[in-house]
Amino acid sequence: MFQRILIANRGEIALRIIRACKELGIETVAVFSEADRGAHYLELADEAYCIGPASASESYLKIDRIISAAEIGNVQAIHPGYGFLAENAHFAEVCRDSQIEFIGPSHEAMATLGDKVAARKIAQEAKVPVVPGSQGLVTSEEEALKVAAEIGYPLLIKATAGGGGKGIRPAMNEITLRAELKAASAEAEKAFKNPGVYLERYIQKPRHVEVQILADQHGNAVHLWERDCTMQRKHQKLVEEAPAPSLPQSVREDICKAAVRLVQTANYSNAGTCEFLVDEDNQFYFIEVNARIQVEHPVTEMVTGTDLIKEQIRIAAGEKLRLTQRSIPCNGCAMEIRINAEDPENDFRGCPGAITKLRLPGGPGVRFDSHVYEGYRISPYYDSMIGKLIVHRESRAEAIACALRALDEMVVEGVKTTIPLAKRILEHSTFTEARGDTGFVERTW
Amino acid sequence: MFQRILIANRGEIALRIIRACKELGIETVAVFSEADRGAHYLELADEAYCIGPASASESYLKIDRIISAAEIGNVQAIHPGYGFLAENAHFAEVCRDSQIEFIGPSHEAMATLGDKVAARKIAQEAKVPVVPGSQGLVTSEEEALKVAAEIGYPLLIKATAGGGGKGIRPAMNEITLRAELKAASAEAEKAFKNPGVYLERYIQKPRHVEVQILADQHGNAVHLWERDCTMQRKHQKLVEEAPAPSLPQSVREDICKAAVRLVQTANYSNAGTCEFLVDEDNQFYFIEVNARIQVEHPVTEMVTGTDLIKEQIRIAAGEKLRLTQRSIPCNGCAMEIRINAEDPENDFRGCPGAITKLRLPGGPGVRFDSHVYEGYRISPYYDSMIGKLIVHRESRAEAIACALRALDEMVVEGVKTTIPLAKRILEHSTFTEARGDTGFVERTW
Amino acid sequence: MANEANESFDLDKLQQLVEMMEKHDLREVKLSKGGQKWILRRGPQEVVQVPAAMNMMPPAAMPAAPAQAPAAPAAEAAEAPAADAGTIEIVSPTVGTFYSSPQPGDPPFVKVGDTVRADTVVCIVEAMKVFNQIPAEVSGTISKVLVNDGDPVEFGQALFLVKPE
Amino acid sequence: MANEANESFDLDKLQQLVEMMEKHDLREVKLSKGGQKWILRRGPQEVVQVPAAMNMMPPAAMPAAPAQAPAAPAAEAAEAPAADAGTIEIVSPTVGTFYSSPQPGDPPFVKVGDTVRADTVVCIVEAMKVFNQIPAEVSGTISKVLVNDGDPVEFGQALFLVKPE
Repeated sequence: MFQRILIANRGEIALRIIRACKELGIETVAVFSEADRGAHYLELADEAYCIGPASASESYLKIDRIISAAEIGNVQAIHPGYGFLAENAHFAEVCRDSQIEFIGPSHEAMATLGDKVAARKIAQEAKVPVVPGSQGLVTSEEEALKVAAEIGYPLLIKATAGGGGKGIRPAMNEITLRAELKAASAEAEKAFKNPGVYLERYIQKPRHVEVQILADQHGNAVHLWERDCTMQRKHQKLVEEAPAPSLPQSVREDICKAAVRLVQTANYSNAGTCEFLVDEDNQFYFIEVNARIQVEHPVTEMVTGTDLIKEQIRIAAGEKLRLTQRSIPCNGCAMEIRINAEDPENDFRGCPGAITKLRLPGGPGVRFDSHVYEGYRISPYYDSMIGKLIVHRESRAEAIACALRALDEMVVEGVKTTIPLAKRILEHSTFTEARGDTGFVERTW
Repeated sequence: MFQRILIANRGEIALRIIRACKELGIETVAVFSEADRGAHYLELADEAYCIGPASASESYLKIDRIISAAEIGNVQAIHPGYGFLAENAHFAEVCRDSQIEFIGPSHEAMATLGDKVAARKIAQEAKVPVVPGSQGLVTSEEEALKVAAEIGYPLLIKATAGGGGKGIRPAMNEITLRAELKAASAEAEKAFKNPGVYLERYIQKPRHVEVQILADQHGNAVHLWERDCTMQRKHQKLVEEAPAPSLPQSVREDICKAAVRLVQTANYSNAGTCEFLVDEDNQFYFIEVNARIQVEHPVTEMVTGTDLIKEQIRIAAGEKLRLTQRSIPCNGCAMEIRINAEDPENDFRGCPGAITKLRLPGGPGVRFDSHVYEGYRISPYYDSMIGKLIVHRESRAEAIACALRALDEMVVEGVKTTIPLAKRILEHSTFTEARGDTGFVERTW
Repeated sequence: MANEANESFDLDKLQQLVEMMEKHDLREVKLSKGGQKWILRRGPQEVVQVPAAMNMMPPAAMPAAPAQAPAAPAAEAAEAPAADAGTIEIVSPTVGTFYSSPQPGDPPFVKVGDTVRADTVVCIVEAMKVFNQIPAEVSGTISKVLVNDGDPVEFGQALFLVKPE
Repeated sequence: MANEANESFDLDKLQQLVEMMEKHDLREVKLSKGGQKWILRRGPQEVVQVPAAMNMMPPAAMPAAPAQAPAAPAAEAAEAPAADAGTIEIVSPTVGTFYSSPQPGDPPFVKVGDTVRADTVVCIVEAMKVFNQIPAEVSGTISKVLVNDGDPVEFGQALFLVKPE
């Protein structure tokens, strides 16, 4: 096992990793930008090094400075957390070239799964359903119509160079397909300097379901059941829960097994998440793998009674999985509510500033993961999440009630937060009856 | 089920009950003394009534004022919490005479178990071992010697009117017994105006083990396993944990079954705790029943996954137990560390005053139950407990590590606390190796 | 309430005092300062009384409201200004239901403009079926009735304003 | 550090400024006030530079110590007083290992009393096997060497004190 780990991240997840290491008796080396100097969580690390100015590109994304901090800090491994360099295969490779273990998958697996087309191929190889679509680009109208006939309408015309919801046009039937195809290609040329487009079935009113997996370096892989992250706004998750409500048990088991097949086919190790879309007929389609620990990992920790960060470290240290599939329960219901310093009145713009007053929720069923405190100054340089409220109760109804009473207990002054929106979601019948789709929040508020 | 409950208590436990009620959709009426006016937890109740000045005897112990608050508050039941009127059989009776359900056992059972001699009789009836001793008072030296020969040395001469460690003399053999007997009786006469003394075996280096039970009003009773509360100072518990370490599985099961037999024999209902002493040979002896919820109940909640306050309310509402003995697990290890505003340098005197800075622990495995916050003023009128840190991890070693890292995260300024003592206990080999007895803390610090 | 905040150093004083008493195990302390008087006693049945101030207690807020009031030990109330300059409050000695008249339909014990003596019964506060007759404990003229017949009242809640003689 | 705490209203100013920039989508703001200068830029590669102040940054505390410093955006360092009146600090441009001489055993690049020009190499900071030669970036006389050969140094940590010409 490692004696000393560097944490190449900041804020909530840096603190989360420090906590896991302290419980494992592992020393920690933190790195920080000048914007984070003096943050309380840095006091909890055994060492802390300033690696650059506030701008992430000059600090938390600066590979050479992180590696040399690891060298003077004399660590055996680096935990990247999420975001920043967590899914940067090059960084993972540089770490290992420097004889420092990267706590995550092999850079080869990371690189492969990071590539849309390659990941889709692996999924198909593993007999995991993907969103029906053209094999690669469609070059002619005839081809497009032929493919469209196979995958069926409605469908989406997607720019291969697009992403983040950009460069996408729906086609409801042959006529619109004909009309849109050229336009889409021209638009793609203009926007991305690449006219390439492909076709994909348009999944209507989908739910977002993802499966947490753990795989060791000895070929063993297990799933830790699924999470539902359907409550999102502009692809930003707001509320996550486990188990996924309104998902038939047989589908739950199929989707979880599919995720295990996929990561084994990809020779993936460490913690990871397979993301799926689930349509109104409970058909599921693989989207992508998140090759890192995720913000919402505590939801899975609560229902399975595991500590995913500790497992990540054990796996990276070469240990065999301690968990067998049959030994992993899914007890009760857990939910995570992300609390961001954002102004709902002002299109959810970030609200940097000092927290002048803070009262945290507590009591049974409540876990709160946060690096902030009264007097903490939220810097404008990084993401706006100031904390995660995690609740765990016997039933979904009790979990919702627990989350609401915990939010009632919370007081945050000095900055605007998403707490009011979270309450509205938790109280809305569409949520309590689990009838929502990924568009619900944007349509409703 | 009740629609509205009055909470006849303050501070941490009042907040705990409010939280349970909110999750059950039950409205709460809080009462408060002028010393507690403006406390944050009162904002979380649906109504709050001032019932008197700071002095408990004029407020929280004032039965008529609490009942009339219940009447104008229009509640169907009263939860007494712990301390104050929680084990006052008269109060329980007055509540029920006023058509307000008292959330606790019948006042008859409470009265019986409140009487040392009666409780001992019931225990013997239920075939639950009690500390060997004389049946009632010993009146002559001959009788004393005869009884002593049966129960064996060393033994204790106890004044029947004594209590709280007062009026007790050890006798190591016949000679000292002869010598001490008259002296003890004379002392008792002088101190308590009652010369009556009885004999009891002197249990050396005992551990304090207690069993949590739940019984409904339909004759069903279950145990929720045991807690070890051996870490105490002047009969004040400092650290509690479940399961009891260093107790053979067969003894665990025997002691838990004994507790169930005892409460069933006493026609006891609602939540309760049977306290035992366990000697170096793992023999256990019944001491007393606590006919209320206890400060350390969260430890049991964590390992069994139950909410004891909710169960208390359901039972008082006449519901049948939802739990069957076989369905009650004991997962992992949970510990509670009581954090008191006391000055260890000054014989643990209470430290009233304002909390000028407060940072709470968080993250996985951590639950924090407290009514205080930055700026809260600890009044000199009530007990000095400002919070309870509860940790729950897979193993005892991890629970200890988790508790220590959580205490490291805590910052309390403005008042002195028992946090430093708690850390010393958690780090001491006698505790980590579970070799302690109830005298350990006082002998060591 | 605002000026209480400013005067909160008095709370610290009280705090110090109580701690001093604990430390040196004092049984009793009496202080008088300007119009107010503090009597603190420790031991078996410790009480904090604020005789001079008792009648000047601010109206105890109704449900939920008390929460907004600042946390403070009893004596702090001594700081609170009378709701109405030059008047004194008659406060409820217990929690219960307020009745303005002996029987439903009867005329009220007192109305605005009536003069009262210390022993004049001004209302009834019912607690647990016991009908407590509340004396004015001050002589003067009723200038305001602060609660309605049948209202629930808290301990220390103001019931009447009296313009003293 | 104490006086920073007192001057914390300046932090609020910076905060306001940053928010103002965001609100009105300003790309750049330059302020000079007394001896200090703020340049703030927003957009694609947003950076906060404090040229006048950069060399006046306080020595970045070693392990654990940084935590004691107050939380503050970079520009806050502008407030920090120079470790030594009338001197300027040469700070490390990266995190790594400090070497005072070109080779083990060689004489150091500079010692106290030496005069340096902006381009004078004063030391090496090794990061990832790369030996970065650090120029003085100021002309004057070395008045103090703040770290020892082989010490680990942070970004922004003071290495030398220079008395400017």
